[in-house]
Amino acid sequence: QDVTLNIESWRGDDLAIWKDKLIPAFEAKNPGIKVVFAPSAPTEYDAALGAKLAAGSAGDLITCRPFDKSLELFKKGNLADISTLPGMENFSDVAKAAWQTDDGKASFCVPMASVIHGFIYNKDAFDQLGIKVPTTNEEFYAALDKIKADGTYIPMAMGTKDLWEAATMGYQNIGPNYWKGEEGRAALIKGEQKLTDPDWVAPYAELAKWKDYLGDGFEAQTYPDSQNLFTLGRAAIYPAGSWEIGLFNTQAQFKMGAFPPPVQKAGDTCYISDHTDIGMGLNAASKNADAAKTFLSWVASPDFATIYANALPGFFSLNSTPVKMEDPLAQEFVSWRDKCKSTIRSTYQILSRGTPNLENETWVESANVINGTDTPEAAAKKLQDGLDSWYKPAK
Amino acid sequence: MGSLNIENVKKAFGPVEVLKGINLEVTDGEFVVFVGPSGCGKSTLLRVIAGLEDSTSGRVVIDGADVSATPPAKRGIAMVFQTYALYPHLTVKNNMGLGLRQAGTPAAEIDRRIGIASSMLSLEPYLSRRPAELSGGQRQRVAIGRAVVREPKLFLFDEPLSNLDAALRVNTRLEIAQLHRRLKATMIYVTHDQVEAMTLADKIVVLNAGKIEQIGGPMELYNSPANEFVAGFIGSPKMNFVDGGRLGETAKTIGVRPEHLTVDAKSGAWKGTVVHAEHLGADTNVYLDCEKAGLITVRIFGVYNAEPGATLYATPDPAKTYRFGADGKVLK
Amino acid sequence: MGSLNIENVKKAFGPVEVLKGINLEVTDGEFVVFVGPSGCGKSTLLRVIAGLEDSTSGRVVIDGADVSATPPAKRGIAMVFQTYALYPHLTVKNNMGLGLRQAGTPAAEIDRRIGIASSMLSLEPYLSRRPAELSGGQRQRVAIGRAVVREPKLFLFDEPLSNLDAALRVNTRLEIAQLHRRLKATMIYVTHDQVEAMTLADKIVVLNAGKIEQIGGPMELYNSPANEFVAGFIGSPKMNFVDGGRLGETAKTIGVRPEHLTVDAKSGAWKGTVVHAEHLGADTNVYLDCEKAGLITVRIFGVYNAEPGATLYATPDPAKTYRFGADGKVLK
Amino acid sequence: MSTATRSLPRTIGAHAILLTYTAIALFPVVIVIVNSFKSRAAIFGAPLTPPTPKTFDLIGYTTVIGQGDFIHYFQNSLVVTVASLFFVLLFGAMAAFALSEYRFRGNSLMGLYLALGIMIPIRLATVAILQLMVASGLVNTLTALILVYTAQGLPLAVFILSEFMKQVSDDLKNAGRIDGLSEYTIFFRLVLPLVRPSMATVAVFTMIPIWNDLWFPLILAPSEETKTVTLGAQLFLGQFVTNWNAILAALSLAIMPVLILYVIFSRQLIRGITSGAVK
Amino acid sequence: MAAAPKRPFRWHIGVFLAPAVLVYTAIMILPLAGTLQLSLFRNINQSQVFVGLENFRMLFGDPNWSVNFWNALRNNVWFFIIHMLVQNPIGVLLAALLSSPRLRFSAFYRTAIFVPTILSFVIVGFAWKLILSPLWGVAPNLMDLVGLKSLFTPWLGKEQYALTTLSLISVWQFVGIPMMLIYAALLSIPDEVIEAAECDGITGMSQFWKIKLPLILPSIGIISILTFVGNFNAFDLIYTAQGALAGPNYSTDILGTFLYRAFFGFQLQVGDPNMGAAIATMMFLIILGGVCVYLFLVQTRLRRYQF
Ligand SMILES: Nc1ncnc2c1ncn2[C@@H]1O[C@H](COP(=O)(O)OP(=O)(O)OP(=O)(O)O)[C@@H](O)[C@H]1O
Ligand SMILES: Nc1ncnc2c1ncn2[C@@H]1O[C@H](COP(=O)(O)OP(=O)(O)OP(=O)(O)O)[C@@H](O)[C@H]1O
Ligand SMILES: [Mg+2]
Ligand SMILES: [Mg+2]
Repeated sequence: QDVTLNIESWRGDDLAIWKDKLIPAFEAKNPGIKVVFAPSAPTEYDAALGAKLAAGSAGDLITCRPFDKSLELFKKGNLADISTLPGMENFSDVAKAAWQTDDGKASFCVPMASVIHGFIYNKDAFDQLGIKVPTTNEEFYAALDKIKADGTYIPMAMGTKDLWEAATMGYQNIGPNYWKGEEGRAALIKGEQKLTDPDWVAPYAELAKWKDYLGDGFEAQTYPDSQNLFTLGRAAIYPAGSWEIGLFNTQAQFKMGAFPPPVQKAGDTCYISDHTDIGMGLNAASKNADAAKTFLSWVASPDFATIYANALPGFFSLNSTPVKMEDPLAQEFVSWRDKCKSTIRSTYQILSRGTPNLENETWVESANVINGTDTPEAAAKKLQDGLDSWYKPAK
Repeated sequence: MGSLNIENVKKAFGPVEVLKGINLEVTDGEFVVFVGPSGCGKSTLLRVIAGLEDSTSGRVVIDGADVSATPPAKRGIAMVFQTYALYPHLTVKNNMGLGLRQAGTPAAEIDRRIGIASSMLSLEPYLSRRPAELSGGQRQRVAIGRAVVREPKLFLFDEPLSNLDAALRVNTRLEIAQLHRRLKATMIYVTHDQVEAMTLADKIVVLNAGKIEQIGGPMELYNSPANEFVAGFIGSPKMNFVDGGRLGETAKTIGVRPEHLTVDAKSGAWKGTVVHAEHLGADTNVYLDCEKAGLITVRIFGVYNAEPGATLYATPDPAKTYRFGADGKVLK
Repeated sequence: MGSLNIENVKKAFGPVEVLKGINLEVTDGEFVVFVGPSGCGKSTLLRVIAGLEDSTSGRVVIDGADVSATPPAKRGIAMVFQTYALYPHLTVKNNMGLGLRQAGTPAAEIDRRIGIASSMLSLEPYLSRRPAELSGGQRQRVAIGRAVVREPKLFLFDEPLSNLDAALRVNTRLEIAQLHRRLKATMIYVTHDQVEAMTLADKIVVLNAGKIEQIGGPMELYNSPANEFVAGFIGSPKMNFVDGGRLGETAKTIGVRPEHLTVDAKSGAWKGTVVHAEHLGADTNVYLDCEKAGLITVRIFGVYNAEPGATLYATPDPAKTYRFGADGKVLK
Repeated sequence: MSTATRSLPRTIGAHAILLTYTAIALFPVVIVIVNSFKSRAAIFGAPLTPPTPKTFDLIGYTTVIGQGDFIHYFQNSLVVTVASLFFVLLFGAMAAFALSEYRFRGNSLMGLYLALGIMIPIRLATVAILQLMVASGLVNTLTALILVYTAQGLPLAVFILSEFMKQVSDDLKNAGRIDGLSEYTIFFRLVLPLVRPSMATVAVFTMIPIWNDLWFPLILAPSEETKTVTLGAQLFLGQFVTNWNAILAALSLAIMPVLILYVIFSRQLIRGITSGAVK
Repeated sequence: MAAAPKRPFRWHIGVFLAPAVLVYTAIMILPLAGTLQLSLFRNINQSQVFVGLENFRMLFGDPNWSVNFWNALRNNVWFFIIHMLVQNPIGVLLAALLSSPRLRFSAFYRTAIFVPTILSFVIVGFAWKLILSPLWGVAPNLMDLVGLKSLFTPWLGKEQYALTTLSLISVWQFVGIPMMLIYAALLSIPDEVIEAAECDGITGMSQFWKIKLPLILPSIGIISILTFVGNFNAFDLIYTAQGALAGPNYSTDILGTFLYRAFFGFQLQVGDPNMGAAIATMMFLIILGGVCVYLFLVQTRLRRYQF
């Protein structure tokens, strides 16, 4: 009797990859286990999953959001403890941190991938305008000015309508260079730094300057608009997450390159956001726990990592075993791991547990800053006030 | 089966008292006609009998049982509504057949009865039409047909012939009389038509402003009305009422029917001037302005030529004058 | 102002031809009564005149102008619908006043006219009621009132008095006649009531099955009907038709009105047996089964006692018999 | 009514207003449908132009057909919608009749109770409903959806229908009672046919949210066998990548059945259904 | 009907009510009641603890909640006002035009105007975002055609316009609902009453105001209350067009989106069913208040006419 495992996921995008590559690969090795990948729309995923878990009709395998969302599920007993799952040894502590209890004692999801922020640019446009890839802020703005002066291209493709684009591709993208990556993030959690400190306000000040380089009516520009604007060749620079690579490769008719967030001045250490983004856990109520564990172990294996990372360039494996990737743009992104210091997004761990929710507020404020409806200082103060209202860092 | 007792029934709509204590006994198989001026409560009384309207007080007893708690469907009645209340979405045939079908009457029997009713009412060509496609009179006939096919023990007719032409009216009237004899059903019939009332009724009930003025056989009411109201209401044209004082009588009012006055060009009791003459063919109504009696109507059989302005003398038949007291009651 | 010409108007509802080519001329200020059996097309013709229904062919000309494209509102008419069509949400007063208000009549004038109309129709106590709170006859009076207050040049009345009691009917009839004189308006009036037709009409139009049978003054129709249909339709009870052959006459049918027969217990033209006697008070209808003439009706003035089964002789007034040919036309 | 009752300027005015509004109503829809036949670059490059040979692209439709069994999804949607509609209309009309026709103690409270459902988004009750379905083994069946939609549609149906049923002439129902009809026959044979236009209205109002619902199919019946069209189309809404061609194609296709249902129901919107009943 | 002491029990009332009441109670009311009662509890260490009205105190006392709540309520009121002022009059107007007898193409118009109502929110959101987007040029080009280009702004992205714009989109989508209801109501007006009005000289607009409108007043009441209920429960359009955070800067946040975030959570925000239930309870009470006002004060006073 075959066992059928259902995977809950928000990654409808990956349906084809699972169906055509990953599942056949697994099923070939594990006869008797059938796997069904059943994604729901990303906007509904958390709510739907929560309901299904509560009522006991959720799938066996659960795709995990990083940090608190999954931690909450684990605390409720919906996710099984898989600390001892064969294969978990393939991951570094950093990689596992996103799906562990605060004390690090229990792991509940197998890390699958992280994403890296940076900028993708239109190489043809840069060549045509004679622009060198910027490494410092100065060069960055010089490049933008030049593109703007030329007028063929919109300097930068970003909109604030969807809010998260401003926060994730803007603030979290360039921020680590100012707050010094993990160092600043940890200090913030400890309460040693405040969001109103200059290091945290500075990225907002930069964002405020971006306004001039965005397309007309960027206030109403949505995320897909930005993607289209760039891939249709109408914009020169795209503040990106590495996940765009796959899509851009198929859609853009021009050569692309990527550069990490520019540093303040030449010679500064560079920091990148290398964010643990997706994992997979086991539904504690699964009736097929054994088969599911077999599957999870396979997910933790280098085999999976290789297929996954190559099928989805831009989702970088967290496996300790290095994965060989074919895509040049993906290689470019992952190469920054060696040059720069990695960090995760500042708001994800611990700080978004209360009300108001720091992450949500960061979205809103980042957009406000770019729209010019809030000054960087005002934005930072709002965020800090919100955080203060519930977050009492253990001294 | 089919007897009806109405015991002190009152009905008020809010502050308006419409029925002011009606007592009436109808024996099984009787044909009772309700007459009365427009708005006097005839329809309301029918609706109370049918159970469509609650009486404010009083009892309705059908066949010896108080039916206050019996729903209309269980009272074994058929009713022709003054407003017809046809089923607009059903054909004429189904309008008539619905009740029977509900009662589980066999299809053949239903068809038979609809056949009889529709030929009696000359509705055959319209059986598959809907009410909206019928003329006023045709609708009214459907309403009659719907009641008739059910052959219940108690019929309630609310002005069922008002929209029919004279010929059809006579026919239908005869058919109803025949139906009455055949079914031995009790019938309660509201009409404004004197001829209908006189010809159909075993008993006429004269209603006025929510009260019964008089109950009696048709000729009884015609010949011996209990009061001025009944005297004036039964008979058309209306009885002439003359101020008793002016005639030197002790009675407050003297009544004489137009048909009980004779006219003469030369001499008579009351001298008057012709105001207007109405030629109805079979008879003529002459309006006379009399010195002694005021404006009176005289009904003359056949064609009578009277020019307005001419002088005529009218003479009442002394055996057929009525004398009314100050309270309107007839003085014997 | 107020003349009306109907030129070869036809009207079909799908396959059913309801008006089969009507030609009629109505001069200004005339009072025309339409009579005809139920379903013959009277209401339809009124609706065509009003502009509520398109004629299939033919023209309606009001005051010399073809009004086919003129909306009802612009035709200067008022209509009393057979089904009343009152505004259910308005009080009696507003039902009557709405049209005037729309026309911008000053409030005082509106009140005055409503006052006149409602006193003429005895509606004063009900002015603030809504139609649902009125009796059938009261509703009908509101419908009349609504038309009357507008004082247009052309009135269309569709059986306006059918639900009124005799007294009220006489009154209202007189009021309408008066209104006619006062306004000098043209009136077209549908009725089934012989008395109304005879007394009101300048001209009666007899319709049958969508065609005009005869047009003429009331007494003209009564005295010289053009054909059997008109002869039978005008006059109530209906004219007796006797098979000419049985009487040894050349005419196909011999017609004699019930009121033109005299009865005698001893001798007469036609020997018959009394079948039934209807006592109407002022007169008596005796149904006789005659050896020669078949079943005939005799109308006798006053009370006449005739026991069913008794033998009576009926004699027609030879000056007042009608002779009809095989085609139904009167033979002169 | 006759032609004479129509005045030309007024007719022209009416057509002008209606045409204008029709344009406003259809323009965005046309944009969606036109663009569903174009390649992605053309959609965003020139959304206003109709597909040219160069930009004409059925990629959306081929993706939709290729991805999953859309015919089957349509069938599921149809079954769920029609079955729910049937129960909503039947039960809703019955309850509305009881509320509008009879005076009984607690009538208005019952009316209020039955209206509560439109005041709280039923989504909030998801967990409890899902638990109920899990307990009764109805998860991943169309029955579960039909039950939920029936419950969800009832309040509105009762609310609207009871208002319309109050307009049915009492004399008519009374004529039925006198005719010996039972209350049930009066309801089914007299009242229901006479409120046809409002039944059609309620049917349409009920059908749309059912057809377009994403949430309950996702929760109660996400399996391949029970997937509905809307849920199927949702596949193309990705986290970062939305396949607009496919979404537009899938949703354009999904308009058709509802539109057909709408046209069917709106034919019940007929004039003069009660004329000739009373005078 | 007859009110007599010994009236037989009217079973049929029960039979008519039973199916609806049973299904509705089991699948809607009980689960919803179960959810709403969560507002009196709070999750402390994974167990629900009864806290009385504490959640409500927090909702109104804690600025982190109350500011958002009042903001959402304010926006919602505006959302509702726009629907009442724009959607319903347009709906009534269209219905009135459509119901003119013998209007040609009326079935076409009726269907066309109703099409937006049958669309899913995904399409509506997509279409309008595309049209209003400053990037792809639909709206700017169209406005250019009529020389109004200078008036164009990215409406959906500006705090001061976004809510109004979305309300209008929602109006566009849902005009079909009042239109159809009023249309159905207009159809039930007997032809003869209208004919009488025609003869009386009451035509056109005054016919509408004086005859038709009073007769369909109960239906107007219904669409008003349905608009009220629908608007205060609205969620999907804002959610698909602006996201759960109802940007920019919460300017399009209405009670529905606020509730959704609280109840189901969003992004990193973990859903809080207890606070969610408290908000839902407040929404419920607001709507219930409105409905009660309607049912007991307005509806009972509306006159109905039987045809
Ligand atoms: N909509 C319709 N469709 C088909 N036939 C119709 C329609 N309306 C009326 N008729 C038919 O047309 C004929 C004439 O109707 P009309 O209402 O004019 O009669 P009428 O003379 O007024 O009769 P009544 O005295 O009974 O009111 C009738 O036989 C009727 O059945
Ligand atoms: N719902 C109501 N509210 C108030 N008064 C009413 C209501 N229904 C009827 N009436 C009044 O009750 C009285 C009697 O009405 P009913 O219908 O019984 O009269 P009727 O004798 O049938 O008259 P008609 O001969 O005109 O039909 C009338 O004066 C009428 O105005
Ligand atoms: Mg009456
Ligand atoms: Mg007629």
